[in-house]
Amino acid sequence: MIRVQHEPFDPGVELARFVASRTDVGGIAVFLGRVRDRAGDTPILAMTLEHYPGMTERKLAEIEAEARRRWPLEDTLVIHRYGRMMPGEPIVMVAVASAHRHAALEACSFLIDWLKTRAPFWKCEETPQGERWVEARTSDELAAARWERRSAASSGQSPAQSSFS
Amino acid sequence: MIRVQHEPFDPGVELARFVASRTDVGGIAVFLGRVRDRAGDTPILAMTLEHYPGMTERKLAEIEAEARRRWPLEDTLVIHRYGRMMPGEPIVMVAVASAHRHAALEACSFLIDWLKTRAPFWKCEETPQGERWVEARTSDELAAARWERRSAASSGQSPAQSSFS
Amino acid sequence: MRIRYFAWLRQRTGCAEEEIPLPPGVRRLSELKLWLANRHPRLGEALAAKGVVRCAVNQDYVAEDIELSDDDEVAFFPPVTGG
Amino acid sequence: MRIRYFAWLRQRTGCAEEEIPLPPGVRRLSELKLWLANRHPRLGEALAAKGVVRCAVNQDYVAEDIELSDDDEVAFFPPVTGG
Repeated sequence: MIRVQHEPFDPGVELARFVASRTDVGGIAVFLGRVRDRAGDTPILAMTLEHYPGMTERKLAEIEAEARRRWPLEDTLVIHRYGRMMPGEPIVMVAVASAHRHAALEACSFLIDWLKTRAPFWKCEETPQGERWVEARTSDELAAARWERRSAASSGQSPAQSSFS
Repeated sequence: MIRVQHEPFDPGVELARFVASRTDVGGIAVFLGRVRDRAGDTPILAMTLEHYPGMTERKLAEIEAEARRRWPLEDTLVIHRYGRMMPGEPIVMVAVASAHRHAALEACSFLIDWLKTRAPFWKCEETPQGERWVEARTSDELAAARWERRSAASSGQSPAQSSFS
Repeated sequence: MRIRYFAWLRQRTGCAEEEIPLPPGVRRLSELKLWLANRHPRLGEALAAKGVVRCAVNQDYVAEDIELSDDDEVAFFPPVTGG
Repeated sequence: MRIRYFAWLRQRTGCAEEEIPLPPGVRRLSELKLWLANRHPRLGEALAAKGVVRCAVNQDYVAEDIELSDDDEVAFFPPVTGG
């Protein structure tokens, strides 16, 4: 399930709900991203996430579908907020349920990596010196590129998947 | 923090508490393992986890310390239950907080991999045909071996870490 | 057609979106970019720099110089920074 | 010394633990295993098979044939299956 929303969410409540929805699943992996109170040495007073309504939901749905193609997943949840939020508030939550723990953990990692480089969100930080747009990081691009299918020879497996026996 | 307990725990409550304990942390990764209602074609009616009191806590503390040595982690939580439990009930929860999402996700994966092969727990399944002890799986050994330090040449980085730029 | 700008590109054009007919002589994305660079010089600077501006047509990323039609929605924005 | 058995090894010895003095002639772990194999033949079968039984001395895994003392706690168990 994909949820793009302005309202805050409670990660504990969301996890409890996700867990309760399936009693037959062995492993659940979760990643939760929150607003940090500083970026390097700069205090962050607040963060505003702009997004592209419509395209956001479409891209997140594509990324979720790709994860389900690559791993045997029982259930997935992606919640991403937009608008202004304060340090400590959750921005994004990804939850993945699978019978196989590595599938759950890898899919969780994949979802957050691709979401960070493909879902149209832009962060604007409020600092004591004023507002500034966060710049995209090469490390995020590299992390996302790990999951690119390399060639037909990899026979439908992700690079990381194939390292797991 | 390490908790070895008989009582059930509520993953949502635990996550909420873990999240609340630090407002300065960006990323939180969680893995939750639960009793499945079947193993292959065999229905699982209940599961009993035996453990080695004392050694369990010691090994879990060692594994947690090793994770903190390898990744820049702000906080870690490992909860592992013992005794009899029903399908759908949580067995184990690992939560990791870090400023860096890959550190959080990898450390979470590491903790569950090593815990599965080093913490002295033994699962006994109740099936319609009677009780049976779960056999250790080669795939778990291989998953844990991924995290062995290969040589001095890797200069203190885990194999997976070094692939992340 | 509908043109949309996000994040700091929106601040350079001074508008979040504009409705315009497909301009005369503009059939491809590259031609639209030139036309928009002329209309919004500070957007033009960004478009001229390599790898600074991403483009989506009808809410899908487009890297190629595709042909446009009058009912397309074309969006310009910096590399995304969500998550 | 204290000897402990877990999981299905406990079912083979019929006891979870036993207190015994370090048996005469037993100084090393390998010697203790032989002595226990004699005392609990069904444990002996498992100890004789390769890779079936793990051993911990004073709550740390031990793979080598270390020397034992009378106040050691020695545990035998199958490969772990928690998590």
